[in-house]
Amino acid sequence: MALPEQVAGEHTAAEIGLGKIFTDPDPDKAREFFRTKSRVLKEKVMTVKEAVSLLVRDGDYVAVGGFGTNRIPTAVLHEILRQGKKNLGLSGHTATHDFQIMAAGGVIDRVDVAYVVGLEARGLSKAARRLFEEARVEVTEWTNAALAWRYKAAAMGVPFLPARVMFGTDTARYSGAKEITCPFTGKKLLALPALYPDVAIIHVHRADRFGNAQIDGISVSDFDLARAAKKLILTTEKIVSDDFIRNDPSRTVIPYFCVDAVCEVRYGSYPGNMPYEYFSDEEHLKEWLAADSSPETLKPFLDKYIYGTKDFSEYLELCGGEKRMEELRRLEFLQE
Amino acid sequence: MALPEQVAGEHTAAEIGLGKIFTDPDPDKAREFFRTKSRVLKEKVMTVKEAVSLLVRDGDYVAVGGFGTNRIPTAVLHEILRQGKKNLGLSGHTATHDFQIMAAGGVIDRVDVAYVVGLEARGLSKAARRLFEEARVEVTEWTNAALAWRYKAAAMGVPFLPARVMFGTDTARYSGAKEITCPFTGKKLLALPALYPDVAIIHVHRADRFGNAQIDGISVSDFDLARAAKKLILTTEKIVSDDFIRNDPSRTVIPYFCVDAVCEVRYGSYPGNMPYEYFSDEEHLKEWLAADSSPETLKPFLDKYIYGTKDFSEYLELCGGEKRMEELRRLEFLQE
Amino acid sequence: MEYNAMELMITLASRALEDGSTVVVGTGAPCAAAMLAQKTHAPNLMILFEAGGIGPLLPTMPISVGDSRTFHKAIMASSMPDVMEACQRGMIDYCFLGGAQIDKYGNINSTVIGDFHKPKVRFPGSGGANDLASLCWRTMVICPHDPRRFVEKVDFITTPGYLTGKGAREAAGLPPGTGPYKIITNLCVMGFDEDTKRMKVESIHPGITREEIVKNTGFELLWADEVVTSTPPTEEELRILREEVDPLRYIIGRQAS
Amino acid sequence: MEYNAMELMITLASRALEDGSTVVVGTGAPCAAAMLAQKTHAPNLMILFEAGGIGPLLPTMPISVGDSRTFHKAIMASSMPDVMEACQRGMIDYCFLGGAQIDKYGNINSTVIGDFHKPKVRFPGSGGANDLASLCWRTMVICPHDPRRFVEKVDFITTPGYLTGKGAREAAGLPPGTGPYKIITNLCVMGFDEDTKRMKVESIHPGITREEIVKNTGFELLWADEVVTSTPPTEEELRILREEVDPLRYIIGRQAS
Repeated sequence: MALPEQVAGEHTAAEIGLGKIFTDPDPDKAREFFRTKSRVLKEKVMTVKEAVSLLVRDGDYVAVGGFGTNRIPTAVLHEILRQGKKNLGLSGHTATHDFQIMAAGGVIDRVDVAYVVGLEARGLSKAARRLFEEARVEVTEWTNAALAWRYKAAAMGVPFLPARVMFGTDTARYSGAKEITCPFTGKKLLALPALYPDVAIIHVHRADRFGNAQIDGISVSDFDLARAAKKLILTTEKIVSDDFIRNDPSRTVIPYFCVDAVCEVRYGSYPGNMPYEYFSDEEHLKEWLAADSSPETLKPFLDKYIYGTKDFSEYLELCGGEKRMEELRRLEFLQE
Repeated sequence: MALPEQVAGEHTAAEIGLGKIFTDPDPDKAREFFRTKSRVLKEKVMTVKEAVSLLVRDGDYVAVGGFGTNRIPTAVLHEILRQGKKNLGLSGHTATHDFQIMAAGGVIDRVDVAYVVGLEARGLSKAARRLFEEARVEVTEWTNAALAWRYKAAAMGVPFLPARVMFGTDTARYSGAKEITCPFTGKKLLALPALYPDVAIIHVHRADRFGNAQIDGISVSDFDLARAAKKLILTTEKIVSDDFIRNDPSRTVIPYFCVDAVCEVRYGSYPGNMPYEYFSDEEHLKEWLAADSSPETLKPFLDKYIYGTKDFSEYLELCGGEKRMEELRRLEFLQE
Repeated sequence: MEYNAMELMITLASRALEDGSTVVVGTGAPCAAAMLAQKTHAPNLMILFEAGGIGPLLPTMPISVGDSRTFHKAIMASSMPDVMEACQRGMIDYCFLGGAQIDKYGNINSTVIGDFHKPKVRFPGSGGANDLASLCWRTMVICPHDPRRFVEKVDFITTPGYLTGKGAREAAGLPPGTGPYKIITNLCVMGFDEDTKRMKVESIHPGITREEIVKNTGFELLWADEVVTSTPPTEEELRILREEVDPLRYIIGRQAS
Repeated sequence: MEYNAMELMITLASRALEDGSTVVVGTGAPCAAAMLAQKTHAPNLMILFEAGGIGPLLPTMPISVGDSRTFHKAIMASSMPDVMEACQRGMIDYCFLGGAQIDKYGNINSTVIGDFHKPKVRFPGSGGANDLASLCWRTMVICPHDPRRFVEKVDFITTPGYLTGKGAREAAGLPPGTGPYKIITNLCVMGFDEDTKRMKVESIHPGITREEIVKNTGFELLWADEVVTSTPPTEEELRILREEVDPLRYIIGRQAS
């Protein structure tokens, strides 16, 4: 994109949406894909290694469920690094520790940004910042709600949804949105293109072997994300019986026909928080942020925790294993 | 509306949306209303009589939750008749027994139609049909999904949502929809105007005294309807403690700040089905359909069951009281 | 083995449903057809109801498409928008409709007979029919065959068939690749001609003549090059239908026309 | 009674929140301000978090706006779209923001310093800030007061203030009646001039001079006709803040600038 040097705030409607749209919002192309997606109620249980190998291809556009350090599918993110995937696109919908992992691994080359590089009040990841400051990723700007609604558009099977945010800002200028006029009221609206990720990865509290899944607490944007995604990898704290799901179908958030892989990963959101299970490990996240400060400190850190481990359970052991998890369970239940 | 006699299917895009839009889709007018709506966590428990008297004004546009003969707020519908409300508008989003009651009472003068006058496989209500055949109501046509999405647009705070239904049909012609072009794909889309009802009435399984409500089983369109409505009357099988809601906030479907009245009405969906509670009373519904056949049969029926009863509990007694309810409970749990 | 017209229609409809596919059904014959399919050749058929029930283990025939049965031991008790959006997303293969009138392109009227503003007869309207027929890949119709129903021109197009012929759906704005698939009546099974998108008789039920079909159809039908005789229900199909699907004969006890 | 700048800022922010209103907060000072308001003059203040927590009984300060604390014993554990749509619908009165740069119209930069495509510094981006400032009725900002932050021109408008002045938000397409309300710093409290929508000093903290404020602001400020002295925290406010809201001094132990 050859853009003139930006002058903040000084732009016309025609200058909204100069950013690239990384995924095709065409609902008919998506329909052709979904037409062929399996609807069979079949067992999809596999290891994280198998799921990543089978479902994440170089160049895929990836979206991650949860909220940065809360209910995140850490095991799959590690495995993406371990398998050396490359040229991935990423939806930066409050992507904090998840973005930090992907950035550290150098696996992404384009990103839709709502919130990245920061870990909220914990500070900024220097490794993640370097990606931008060294111009190693293509960037399109959005907002949290905009990305949430882009998932919703895809989940609904329409090419866009209208919204009332972003007007007048450089966020809109560097986004992929377009200004439209409401046919009923004549009001200006911002059209947000549907976002159909190639792969979504979501961690849940429990799922059956087919992928029917329950989430306790806030669902963030995962109701829509699960439906928007062409392929969906679930990690779950626990695989439950078929009957468990069918005995309370009101609790199902994700139906099996959205799901391509079900991986049982106890403590799968670690070092993130898993509501009603365990709290975030703030000390380990501090270690991450410190390691991020330079390429020299990052490499041995990644070698130790990700590239040098066989799988997520080895990582958990390095981080203190069951003893640490028990501490985090107590923290979650305010027992300290 | 002076329309030429319709020629089925032969119409151009310009002829889409000849029907009247009964409610203002302007989100800024709705915002001004919602700005003043109370956010205080205060007790809203009252009788059905009080709720209808306080919240339903002549001329209001009303929308009913549930699905026709399933989880419907029968007590409020009866009370609307008893209080002689008039010139109401109605959203006919699978309005079956609910429509039948409103039609019988002659309280409506305009209706957005997706599904009315029928009671699904049970047959058609002649009283309801007479409203149309004698041109006593203004009518705009929609579909179930279109009305569901019109609620969703209002719940989202946008003046319209795009959809891919109704094209090429007389349903679109006599709807209030408009054709638009997708700014990203160039595809034709149907714009559905936001529907903000003046009053919505929803029956739920349980709510606290503030209006935080849970629904078991399918929610139909009530998640969106509760948010779209300017005023909301809840009837509930049971009022639960504040703690009951807060102990499992994942189960809340409707937050208190949408709600204006909470009325405890045990068996409140009767003669409709209440999932996990009691099944529909097919015999009483047959009685209704038979009574509907002529004004002469309808009048004594309504006098007996609605105008002649003080409240819903008297109606339940006329219909067999606890004994009949127990039979319907057994039916619900397949114990016959 | 003896069977009635409704049993034949349900059986023929069930056979049209592929294993591993998804179907939105209503009450009555469509639901019976889907249940029969699950219990015969299509154990992996996934049933949805437009009000929100997804993948129930149906204990009995539902009375309403939103009653408790429609999400009995379901994989999810969801919502109408969720189900309709699955259709719009392209995840749903089949839907079933009925109607008061149908024309040679499969356009259906379930709204009014006569003038829209002061109709001679008012019917319920679209309900979810227009949505499902717009969005699901294949629309199935089960209905009685008579000349008042199969008409040259419907009074009101509630629900889109092929509108005015090939390409008309796409030109109007409907998702490509969708449309009516099979029309199953008490006389025959009809599909649609690839070139004209007009209704075409594919199989005639045992004991029915071409003349009867013509007499009961208000428009000119096309006929497949090889019109075959509809294969009657097998003994096994009838047993399952009568003993497991509809033991109280709610549906199969009805008149088919 | 002694108090630090952060305690003062939190107290002033809390007082700006009307009882019976709704507020979307983040972690840190905004959350502390909302909690303090609930425990003092605004028991009916309803707190939401953008990730989905609605009306929690906050047991401790959240670390993330999506962590377990944000829906601890809440009235609803909902979703991001549900909360954002409540904002868009007009149900949410206040939101709180921070930012790396802010200009005289209250426009905020939290995206980049330098060129967008190869920035000198990359910040997180909007997150939900743009959404909340676009949709909530009143935007509050709590931030340190220094000339690198209060600049004539922000490098990038991440989040809309009054853009270029009166009427600019509405002209751009934002919902009418919204915009920045109070900017609370370690030096003063600022509102916005009704005619120009430029930042205007309303109250100065005890012990702070006009000169200090001017020196620390990179643009020309307006001054209210009667600039008052900010009312310090009462003993009761400080007690609640220190003992109940933030007993571990996570927030009030921080440097305010």
